[in-house]
Amino acid sequence: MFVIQYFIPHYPFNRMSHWFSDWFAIILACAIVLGALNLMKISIQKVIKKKPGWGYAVVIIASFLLITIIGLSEGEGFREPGTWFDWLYVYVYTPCSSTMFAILGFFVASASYRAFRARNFEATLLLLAAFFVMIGRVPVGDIISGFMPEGARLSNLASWIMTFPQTAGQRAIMIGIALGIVSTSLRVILGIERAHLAGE
Amino acid sequence: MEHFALWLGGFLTLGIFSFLYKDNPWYKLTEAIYVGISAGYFVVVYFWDNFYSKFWVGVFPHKRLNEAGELVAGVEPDYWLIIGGVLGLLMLMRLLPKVGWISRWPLAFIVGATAGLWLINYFASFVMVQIQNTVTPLFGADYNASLFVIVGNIVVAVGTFTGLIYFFFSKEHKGAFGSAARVGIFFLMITFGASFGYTVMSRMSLLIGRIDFLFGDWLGMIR
Amino acid sequence: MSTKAKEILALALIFAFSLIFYIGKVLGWGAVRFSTTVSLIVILLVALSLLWILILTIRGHLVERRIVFLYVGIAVALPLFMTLSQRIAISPEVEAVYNTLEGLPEGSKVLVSFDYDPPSAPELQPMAEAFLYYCFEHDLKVIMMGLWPQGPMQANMAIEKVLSDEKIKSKNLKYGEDYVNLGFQAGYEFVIQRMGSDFRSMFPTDYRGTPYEQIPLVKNVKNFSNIDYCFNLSSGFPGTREWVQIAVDRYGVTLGAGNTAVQAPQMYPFMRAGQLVGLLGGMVGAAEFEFLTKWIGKGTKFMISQSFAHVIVIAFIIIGNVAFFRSERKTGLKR
Amino acid sequence: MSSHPMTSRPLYFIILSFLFTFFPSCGGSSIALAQAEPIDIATTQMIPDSEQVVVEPVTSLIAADHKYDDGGMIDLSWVPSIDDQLVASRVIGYKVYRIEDEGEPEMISELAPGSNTYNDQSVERGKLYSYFVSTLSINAETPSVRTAPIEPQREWLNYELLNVLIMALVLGGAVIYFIETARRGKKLFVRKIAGLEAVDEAIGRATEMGRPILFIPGILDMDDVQTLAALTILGRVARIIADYDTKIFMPVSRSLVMTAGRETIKASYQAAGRPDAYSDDMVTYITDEQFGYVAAVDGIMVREKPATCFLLGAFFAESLILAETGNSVGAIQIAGTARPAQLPFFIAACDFTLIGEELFAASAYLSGEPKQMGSLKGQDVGKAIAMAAILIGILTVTIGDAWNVEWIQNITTGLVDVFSTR
Repeated sequence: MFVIQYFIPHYPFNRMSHWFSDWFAIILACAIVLGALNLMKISIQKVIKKKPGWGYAVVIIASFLLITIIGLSEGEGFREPGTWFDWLYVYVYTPCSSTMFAILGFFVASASYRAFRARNFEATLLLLAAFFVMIGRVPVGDIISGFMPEGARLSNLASWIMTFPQTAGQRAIMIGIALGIVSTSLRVILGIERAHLAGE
Repeated sequence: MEHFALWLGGFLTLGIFSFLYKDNPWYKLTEAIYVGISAGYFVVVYFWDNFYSKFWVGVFPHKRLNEAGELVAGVEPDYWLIIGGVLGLLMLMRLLPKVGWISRWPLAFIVGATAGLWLINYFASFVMVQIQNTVTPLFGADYNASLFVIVGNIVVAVGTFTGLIYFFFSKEHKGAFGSAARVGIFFLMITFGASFGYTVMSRMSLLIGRIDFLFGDWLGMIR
Repeated sequence: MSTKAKEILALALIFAFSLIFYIGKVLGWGAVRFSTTVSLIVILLVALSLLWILILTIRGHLVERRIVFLYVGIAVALPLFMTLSQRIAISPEVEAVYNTLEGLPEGSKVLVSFDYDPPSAPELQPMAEAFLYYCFEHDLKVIMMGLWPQGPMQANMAIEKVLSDEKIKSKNLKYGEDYVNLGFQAGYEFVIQRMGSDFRSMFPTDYRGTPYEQIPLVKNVKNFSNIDYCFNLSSGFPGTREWVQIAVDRYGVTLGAGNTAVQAPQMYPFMRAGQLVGLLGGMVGAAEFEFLTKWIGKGTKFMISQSFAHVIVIAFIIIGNVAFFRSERKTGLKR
Repeated sequence: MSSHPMTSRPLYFIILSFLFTFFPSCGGSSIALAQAEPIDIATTQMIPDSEQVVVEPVTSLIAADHKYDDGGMIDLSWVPSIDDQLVASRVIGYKVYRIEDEGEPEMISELAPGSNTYNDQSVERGKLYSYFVSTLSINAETPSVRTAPIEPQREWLNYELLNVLIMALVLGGAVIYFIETARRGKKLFVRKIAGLEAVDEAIGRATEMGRPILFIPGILDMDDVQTLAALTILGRVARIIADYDTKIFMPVSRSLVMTAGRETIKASYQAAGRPDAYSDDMVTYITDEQFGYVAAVDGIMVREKPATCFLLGAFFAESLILAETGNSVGAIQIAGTARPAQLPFFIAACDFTLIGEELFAASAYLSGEPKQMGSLKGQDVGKAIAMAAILIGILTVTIGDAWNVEWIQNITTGLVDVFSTR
């Protein structure tokens, strides 16, 4: 296993990464069967044992089976407009995912309410940066600071923060991350890190 | 059907929003529908896109026949894909308790290949490129840069430098080194604050879109 | 009344409310609008209640998350019903788009590419509507297409909306003569590349399946040289960057663009270099453009919602800090 | 779906070129210059009632083997027709023709006016190719002279990317060197990482309260290094949990992560000597879909009320939804991701956040093994090189530009070249 790990990344072939992505896709297709069966197993157990909330487990099973059967029976063109699969996608899947996404609007507010407090110098910087960028990006910001010279208006301040200090921070983080990834990959390749492989 | 679809959309949208109040049966129902549908959705998509289109069609390509029934253009089957199929099959062995351990093989393959693939890629595209981008003159050749930009360039240089100091693991953050690391944290905090503030806008527009669906598309109160 | 009963009552009210308005919609009631006075009163009330929360906080009652949620909901929802004129400062980028449009003589051919999908629609759809409205009003011929699969659908929605306007309706515009939707083509930037030599090779038919050469509007359009102005609505790749690099740099097209707020800052270099003539950035851009074209669309309303939401978030940050300083004074420093 | 993370597939493409690049050959380069050997191509598409617009052909057509590839490309370059002007051009484009092994000319591409290069990627080694380019006017076509036949070559090492290889070797060498040093028993100092100091405390708290621990390994699959890092941390955490006898629950959004997670926890329980306490139900798959997964995890958080949440791995827009919900049920949250866009949300809503690189350092740190610590030291060498390069680079470029000193400018150019990737 060690040998496989070691050799694969260095295998001198241009097709290599193509193969890897193809194989990975195929493995995924098989693995999702495991995942789906696990979800079904847990839901069915809930129903059989009449655990609290078993009614919802029935809904999970029903909706899962519904879309799977429809999707598999509709053949290759299952995604074309007008199919039942597409209907479920447009009228069930999409509203759910976009609402879940939209909930973020609320959480952004509650997180700022709680977290942006001037506890110490770092937190104050966090607060101020967020504040200026936030207000600099709606017209209200420029109305408030309209009396200032052009360069010092809030919208310009906001874009200055975004262009310079923000870039600096991002860059430091990125370089750090890349080095971290290199080092982690090396640990895996050298076999020092094997937690994910049942510590053979 | 159109009425039903709109009401369904409204029902699901409000169901999820109701979670903000507290966990409740309406949310649980919506959640169950959503989880079931999305899990099934991915099973279907993986089956057709990955298993069928990639593996099956790849190994057994469609024979294209013209109207007279002659073979027109045969795509060469790609037998390398069978290895992927075998690895996938090994993965499925997990279902049989006795040989479940064999599924570690494809897993090891993925982990190993991932580590290898990312190693150089990340190094080249992040470390090298970022360093290259940071190397810019503080002020232009003809001294025409505005004060804002000069200060900004200095800030970028100092920020990147001290930010990296913060990430040093093998040296204690003490003395001058410690102060530099602290400046580094300040830059990180400004970065985080700014990106947070920046994101608020796009998150809010998503929310506006959803509310517009409720009052506009569904209930027709907004034109 | 117990909490449970209250909750059931609330549910029933929501249901009744939805049902009534839905029936209203089917029966064709008009939209709900607050007059300016009512809007101002509502804003005042909200502001007063915020002040009250501030006072409560100073007194030591911390408001919980759900109150924050409630206010965000109010801030986003109410402005959608309001009639408010926000003083909108027109930025030069937006003005540039408008000026270019104004410079086009009647009958000029305008190509609009819809390169986005529904999640970005709140920002880009209002731009699309205002743009089409202006084109139709000034008798410009519009050719639409999409590099994103869902783009042409967004285009159809915008067309439908604009055509329902009284003024435009009276012009009796015809599909195929005054506007046409060529549909989606896969191939990312290569689509633009191919269009450089021949539109028809990329779009053999329009989205309805009518062959290219049978559409009067585009019959004589061979490539970009027959197009007077190009406009691109984009939320990612492929989008404005690709249009600039290929259509502008190689074929010398005049290009304007509408972008999401997240993407817009990356386009400023193109603006400065003159490769992009005008840019509508995010909801602000949409609102400004609506103001210029006098199309009363959602951009302006959405913008007010957006401003309100930001103000609410900032208000709660202030309230949070007040609470923090208060507790610090009382209990000494604690993390 | 637009918010859904892109899979790393496009990156494989980069890798592809990369792996390639390193694999050698030293083919001689061959350049074929156009020879005076005009080809007759009938002018096409006569349009009646209009005069034929004849344009000048392109000149100096050169076909050359593409450097450092597998032998599947030929580069063409030429000087555009003098009729190809920016304004009022009579040229509407170019057609590239290829002749394979002295066969019939075949049109392989149509290009825009102003083009002066083409890259033919559909050639094969062992065959001879020659080319000509014809200039198109509105109704006529003028061919250029034809190039001499050329055979594409395969090279084994991309010398252009040699600097990347060397840099990678230096860094890799540093990491390996320090791992070896540590293995031989030299003590290495590693600074404290706040979030990790709290791990023990957080697990202890869950034990005291009798509530479960929730572990979320991000929403990407096993082909992302962040997920690997999260699972290695899971290994250490699960070990402690097994000792404390606390409940751990790990809902995941990828089937492979489910399998890997089970293996990891099982191994940790075995190492702790309590294999009987392990059960497969600790790890559950929910759905691959980003927000469907979040909806379910939110539900789990509210219903199970975990005392501690670990949010480690690759997160996207869902980061804040999860962190805020976790916060609202009063859990201690330890988060970490290498996605810069999501870090602010974790900082705002979680108690401890591992910032970027700290996530990757975490498993080494938690393990306490000298070998692992050694790799951290190696990372630091990388940072030191980066910092030195930035410092020297900025100084030289500023001085060099401001006072126009040539030798200093040369240093800068050299430095930038060392770090250039193309």
